[in-house]
Amino acid sequence: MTTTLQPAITILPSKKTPIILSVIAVIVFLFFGIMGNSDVAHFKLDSAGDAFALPELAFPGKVSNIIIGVILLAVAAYSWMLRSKAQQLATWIIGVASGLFVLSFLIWVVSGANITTISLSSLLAGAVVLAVPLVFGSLSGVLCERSGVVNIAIEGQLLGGAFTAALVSSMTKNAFFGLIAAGIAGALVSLVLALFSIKYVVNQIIVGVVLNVLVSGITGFLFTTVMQEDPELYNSPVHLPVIAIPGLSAIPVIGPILFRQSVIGYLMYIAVFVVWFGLFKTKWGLRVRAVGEHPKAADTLGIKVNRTRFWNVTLGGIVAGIGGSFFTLVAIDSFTKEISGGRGFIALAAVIFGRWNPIGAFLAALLFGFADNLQVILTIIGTPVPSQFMAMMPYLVTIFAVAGLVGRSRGPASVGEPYVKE
Amino acid sequence: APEESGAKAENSDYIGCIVSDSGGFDDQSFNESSYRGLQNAKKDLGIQVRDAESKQNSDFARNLDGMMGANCNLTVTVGFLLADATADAAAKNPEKHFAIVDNQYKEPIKNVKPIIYDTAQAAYLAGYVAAATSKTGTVATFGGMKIPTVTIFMDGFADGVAKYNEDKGKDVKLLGWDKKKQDGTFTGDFEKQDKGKQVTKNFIAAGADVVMPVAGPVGKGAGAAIQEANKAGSDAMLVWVDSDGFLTAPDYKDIMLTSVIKTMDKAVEDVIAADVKGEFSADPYVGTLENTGVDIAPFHDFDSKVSEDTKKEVAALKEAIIKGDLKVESPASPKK
Amino acid sequence: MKLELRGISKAFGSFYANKNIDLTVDDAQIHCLLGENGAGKSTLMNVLYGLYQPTEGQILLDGKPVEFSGPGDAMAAGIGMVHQHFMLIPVFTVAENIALGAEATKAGGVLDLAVTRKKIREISDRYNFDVDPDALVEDLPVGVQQRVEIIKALVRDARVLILDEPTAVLTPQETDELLEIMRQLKANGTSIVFISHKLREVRAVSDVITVIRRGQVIDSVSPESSTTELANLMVGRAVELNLYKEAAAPGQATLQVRDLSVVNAAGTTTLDAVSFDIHQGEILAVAGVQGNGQTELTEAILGTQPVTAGSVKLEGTELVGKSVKQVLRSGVGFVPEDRSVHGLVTQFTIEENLVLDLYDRAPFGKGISMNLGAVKKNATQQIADFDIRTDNQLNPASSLSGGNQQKVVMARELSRDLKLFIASQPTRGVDVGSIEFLHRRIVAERDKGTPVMIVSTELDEVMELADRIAVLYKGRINGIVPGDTSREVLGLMMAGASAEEAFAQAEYAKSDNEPVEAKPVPVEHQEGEAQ
Amino acid sequence: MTKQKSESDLFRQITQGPGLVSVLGVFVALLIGGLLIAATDSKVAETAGYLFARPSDFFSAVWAAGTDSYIALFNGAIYNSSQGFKPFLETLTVATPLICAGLGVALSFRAGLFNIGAQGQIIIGAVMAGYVGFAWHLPVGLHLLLVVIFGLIGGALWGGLVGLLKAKTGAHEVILTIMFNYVALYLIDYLMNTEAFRRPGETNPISPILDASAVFPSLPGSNLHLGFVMAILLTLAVAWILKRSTIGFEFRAVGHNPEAAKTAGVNVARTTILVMALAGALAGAAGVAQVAGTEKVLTNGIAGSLGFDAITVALLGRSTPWGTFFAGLLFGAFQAGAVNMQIATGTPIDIVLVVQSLIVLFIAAPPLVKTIFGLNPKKKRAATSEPVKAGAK
Ligand SMILES: Nc1ncnc2c1ncn2[C@@H]1O[C@H](COP(=O)(O)OP(=O)(O)OP(=O)(O)O)[C@@H](O)[C@H]1O
Ligand SMILES: Nc1ncnc2c1ncn2[C@@H]1O[C@H](COP(=O)(O)OP(=O)(O)OP(=O)(O)O)[C@@H](O)[C@H]1O
Ligand SMILES: [Mg+2]
Ligand SMILES: [Mg+2]
Repeated sequence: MTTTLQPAITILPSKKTPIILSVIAVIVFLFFGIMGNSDVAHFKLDSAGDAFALPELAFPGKVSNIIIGVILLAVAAYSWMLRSKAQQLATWIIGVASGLFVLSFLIWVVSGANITTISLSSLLAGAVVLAVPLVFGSLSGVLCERSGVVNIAIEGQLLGGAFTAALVSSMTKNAFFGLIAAGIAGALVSLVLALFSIKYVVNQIIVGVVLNVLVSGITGFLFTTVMQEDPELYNSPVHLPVIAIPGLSAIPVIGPILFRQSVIGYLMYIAVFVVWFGLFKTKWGLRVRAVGEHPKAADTLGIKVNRTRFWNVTLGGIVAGIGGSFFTLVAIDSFTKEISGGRGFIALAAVIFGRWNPIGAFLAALLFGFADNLQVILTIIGTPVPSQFMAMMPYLVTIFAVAGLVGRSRGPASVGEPYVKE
Repeated sequence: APEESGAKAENSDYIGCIVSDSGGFDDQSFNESSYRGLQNAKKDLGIQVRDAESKQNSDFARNLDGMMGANCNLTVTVGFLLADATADAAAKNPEKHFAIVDNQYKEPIKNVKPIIYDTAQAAYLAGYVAAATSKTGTVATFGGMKIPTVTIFMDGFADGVAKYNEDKGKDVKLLGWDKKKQDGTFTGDFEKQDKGKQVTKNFIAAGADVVMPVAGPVGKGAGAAIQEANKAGSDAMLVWVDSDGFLTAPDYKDIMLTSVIKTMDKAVEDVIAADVKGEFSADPYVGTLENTGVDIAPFHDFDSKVSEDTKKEVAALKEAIIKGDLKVESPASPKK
Repeated sequence: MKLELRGISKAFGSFYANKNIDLTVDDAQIHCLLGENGAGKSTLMNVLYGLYQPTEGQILLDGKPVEFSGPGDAMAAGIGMVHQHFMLIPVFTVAENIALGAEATKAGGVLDLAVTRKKIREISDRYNFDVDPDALVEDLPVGVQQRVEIIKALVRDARVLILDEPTAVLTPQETDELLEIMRQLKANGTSIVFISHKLREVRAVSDVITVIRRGQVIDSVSPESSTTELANLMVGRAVELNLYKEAAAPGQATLQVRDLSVVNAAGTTTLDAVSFDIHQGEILAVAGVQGNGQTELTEAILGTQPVTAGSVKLEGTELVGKSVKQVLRSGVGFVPEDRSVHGLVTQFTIEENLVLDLYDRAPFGKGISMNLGAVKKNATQQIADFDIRTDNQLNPASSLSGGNQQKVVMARELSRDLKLFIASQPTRGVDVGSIEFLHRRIVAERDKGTPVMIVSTELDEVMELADRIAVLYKGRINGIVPGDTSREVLGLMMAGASAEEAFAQAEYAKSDNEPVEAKPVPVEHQEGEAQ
Repeated sequence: MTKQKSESDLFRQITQGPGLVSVLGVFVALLIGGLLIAATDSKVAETAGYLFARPSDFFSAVWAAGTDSYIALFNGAIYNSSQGFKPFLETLTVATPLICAGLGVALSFRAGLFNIGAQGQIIIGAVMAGYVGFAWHLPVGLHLLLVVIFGLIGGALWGGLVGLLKAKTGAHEVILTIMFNYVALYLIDYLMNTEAFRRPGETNPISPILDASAVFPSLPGSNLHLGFVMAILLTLAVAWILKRSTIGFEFRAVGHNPEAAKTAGVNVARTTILVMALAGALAGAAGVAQVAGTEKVLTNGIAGSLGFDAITVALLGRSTPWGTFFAGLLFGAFQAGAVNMQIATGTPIDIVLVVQSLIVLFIAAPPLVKTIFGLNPKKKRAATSEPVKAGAK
């Protein structure tokens, strides 16, 4: 006769989601709602050049947030209930809750600011513009990493693209040559990455980190010794114009985002779709992903692992190079040192945050652009928060999103590992 | 090489040197203008020059050491970050001369000449003009980083706008800077030009039609944004800083209302010229409206767009400031 | 297709893994390669499949010499290979895995998986495979994964099929099914090269057996040779195939598992209120088809798997809720199922791997400082004791052959005083010589009075080692039966029958439909239940 | 016969060994940098104009452009006739924070964590150390000790926080460290604008000078300070941790195979936090070396680009402690020498970045260097008969 043993406690699924939802709900209800500002927050929807005017959205600060707070409290309660039944909340509900939280936050700050109006349409359009180089950079990352090569060199590819685009566009007086040259420059950076990491099996991270320094050094050096000597000749790039698609571009909110872009802006949307479609719907993509997941298996099926990697890395370089040309062919009028300003690293984060999926990376880059532009707009309308803390916002939002909502993300299994036969 | 003229050849053993801060000599701001001053001195006075860019703070002392090794007669250092290093070098090399741009020591040092500017005075005039020419009743300014040499522009600009509102009973709004709170909109660095462009677009979307970027090269982003907006039907203008943008940033001629000028190049050249003649003094050089060390640039192409009344009022304000009847103050103004 | 290898040698640096090997596989023949761990079987097959270039020698297909610059060429020539370590991409679906490299496409390179699905269905129907083309490979049991591998070869019209240790990870049922498939393939004219360490199945299915030792062909023999003969040929010495062990002298039941349940992240109950005891000095073998909760059971005891409910008491102390380190410190020795993933840090030296879970205990660690001398001495000792074949204990563990890697894990876990020894698949992929040795060590540990739990999908192993056998089925214990229970009964229980049913049915089958008197059935009920 | 063989073996050893290849790698990198300098040199351009008339002018101009720069570099980094070996002391000074931060990065690499957060960790370390240094006034000895301790704690907190988030939520450390760098950057920007940190009477964001009791004593007549000894001690400590300590064993095990480590009883979450905290502390030490060694004041730019250089240093040192130490010295030499090169020859300082990165690339790829110099052993091709290609049946 053995002693009767007490069963240990029953363990339920993680409390993370319900806790986060509850915290959010309480913040919205109490802080944004009850203690919030009773002024009305105005959101302008239209911008200059729209075909027709949309009404301004007006939210009375306190009341709106109390209502949103109640809804969020209900969602939180629902998620606790589900958890007690060992079930999980549907993803779309989490999405809606996050959206409501952002809305509530906007209502709260705007209703409490010096100026209680912001233009939603320029908030979104600006977010896209700030995201353009990030999107190209992250697509480059996706292309390389899906084939199994870590791409830390995105920053260098962007910078190289920006420099070359400025130089070639200035010298040829033709923006498209600049665009092409930027792609080639990005590809050159990639070729070094490919040569060293694939042929000479140097640690991919080493090569990437070093390439960033190398490109920064070369462009800085040439900027001083060549461009600065005669900026008129070498650093006055011809620009890619913004092409507004007649009719469509006049649709409020959507028009400026989708149909009032430079060639590079349109290319961005195309590139995101093409890379996504290519990776997940075509023979090429299947092979690329196979090589990134399990190169040996791909090899046993007659797929040339290193050749695939080589071309993918090169392609990634072209994409990032084109993204870099955005700085000098669209955004501003000339090249300066370090013009990419660390955006390659944000793009890298977007790759991971977007789970190595082109669309995910695109959305992650947009989120970042959104937070960045919002931060600027909020300092413009005047908030009590010191500007340095506002400037932290995009980074804090990313940390929160990654740690709080996304969690563990699994990359291609063989990323970073060189493939050597025998 | 061309034959050097006799007068210039006399100075050919004089070495003038310059050390930048981490912005480098291409920062389209104070490093660049100071550097230009040195280059002008080379051309005009026939002296030899040496220059050293700093990449990071720890380079300052080393660069200054290097300059001492290169036997510089006078070394110009740019920016408050070099203050301690310059003081150090000056103490160790009492026979050598130094000039430091945009920094004032609490205790004067006998072989260091501070070159500083009461920039707020000029920015005040620009703010007044901006308010007077704005059609939308909203003007804006933003900075690169929140440091006094930047915020002094923004303070003066803010006061100028306020003055206009006060005198005219108007309510022209200023975006991007709250003088009382000493806080506002910054791009975070002096590099990301596209960020500057986006900031400016946001200003325009919020109704501003005059924008003054105080952010070195990032200012170009503002120019690009305004040009783009104007193409789409806006009618916005740019106020440049540091030098006359009509001349130094000709890409933006067509939108350049005016500029807030700090004549660092001239000051640097003057200090060197004095030293070459053996007339070095460590008394601070303070650029003011009075000595035209700071000023607002001519309106150039916008001359017709600024009303005669406004021009007169600005002239009067300038007069008053020079006379001392009108005080323009900023927490960042040079201490008397 | 007829395949001939002539004078094949393959050198890695100065080491010859294959030396002057001649081998002929006739049309529609099942040709078995037999050899110790590290004998060079996989290397030879990799040469044949174009993965390695031979240093010397020639390959002939139907009499014509061929040269493969890569597996692509080999496949084009009609050679297919199912690798010892599956070459499947876990995050792809079955269809994607099979399409890969031979994709059907629509215009513009767009994948057309419908074509592949159709082919999969055709082959599945022909050979009675039950494979869902749209399942993710990582979600499939190994047995099914293997079928995917075979389909992969068949889709590409392989006429010579290489199977490198295909049965190492299969259950008895799955093995039987595979052997049947092999016979069918042979009947359809496919030649098969078959590598296995399991002499029983080798003898059952082969037409010819070629024995390889240290990279050289020793002999070709007929499948009629006895297992002892084969084993001796392989190892080059006399091998004792039957394990002689004393009858168990069980002491106190120091391990008590009660109502242990595990629900995984997806919400499925993978272990369902399992209860049993293990006594000191006895071996309890947990049998069952892979994927019926064995992994969860061992990991739940160790603490790497969160327990949903239940209790595990070792000598009266509760283990549930303790950290892995505490569990190991309380005297549990643990040999995980997959040595290269859980058992070893393959980049570490052999020395370091021999103290992988002992590094912070005397004599190896004191405070946060380690005694490298003791680590070194320990390694020298264990390498000698367990006959681990290496020329330097500072080599990385990855340089060891699979069998030797297993010995490292076993040596480490058996080298300390244990109050419980748990070993999963203790001899997976290990050659007969080494199996013999490892089994003896396990029995020796039992004889020291340690309760031992062996988890194995290998019925031979279970029957050889067990004093009692618990059969896991769908996360529940179907019954605990004596160690000498017959293969048939165990097979039935592994397929889901309760112990009573299984005995009854086996008896019924044996007595050839004659009614039998009710015999007392030697079945234990789960401990703690109805007592 | 045998003698001949051993001789050729010796030759092989020398040409194939890492020493020569590294030296040749540095040589190639310098050569490329030299060509770049020459290509943009005005004298060279001038002589290129009449290249065919007087090629010797051109080539001597190329030679002069390259060698002058490098001689100046050497003079600034190691030795020159007027100052003797004082420049070498300067090199050691510059190397000090590079070594410390490099060790932090290397340590986390060894545990499988790609930590690019040294920059932020240095900043926070420097902020805490600096604050203790200028705001508190304590006795000699104790003061410096506290400066160092608080610097380490600052870095450890910033790094440990990343470790904690990764361990608890599974967020990827690359994202976290990138974001934490920016947050630290804006945090110091904010702090430097507060009264507590600003020098009294000063409107610029610059802190008071640290108390004399709070800074590392330096070697008279040079900038080399006691921080270098700290760097050596930290190198020894990291070497000990990795090779001879139980936590180092855990770090490495988790780095190579977290699954096996978990099965062996290692608490992976705790290890992640510990590694990141230690890595942060090491980066914090770099912050201390900056604020209490070379700079003696706290400013926004206190970390310069150290955090990113540290990654390259760690990688060049193959994430081993002594490798990192010597890589730090090499980079220190370049950075110290670059200043002199710029002043003496007007060569832009960016060229140093180019040469540094080329060196890392070439040292990391010995086969490439061997190919360039034709040192590759000839591949032995076994005599086989000529079989037909499989496809050509
Ligand atoms: N790439 C390689 N480099 C160096 N040695 C190798 C390599 N591959 C195999 N070997 C060595 O060649 C020998 C034969 O290995 P092989 O894998 O062919 O053995 P095996 O007969 O398949 O063994 P097992 O039964 O364990 O699967 C071993 O000693 C192994 O260490
Ligand atoms: N680069 C290498 N150097 C030395 N030995 C190697 C190398 N690569 C592989 N090996 C050895 O080659 C052999 C063949 O590898 P394989 O993956 O076939 O292992 P195995 O022993 O057959 O596998 P298992 O563990 O399943 O028995 C192994 O013994 C492995 O240790
Ligand atoms: Mg094998
Ligand atoms: Mg094996």
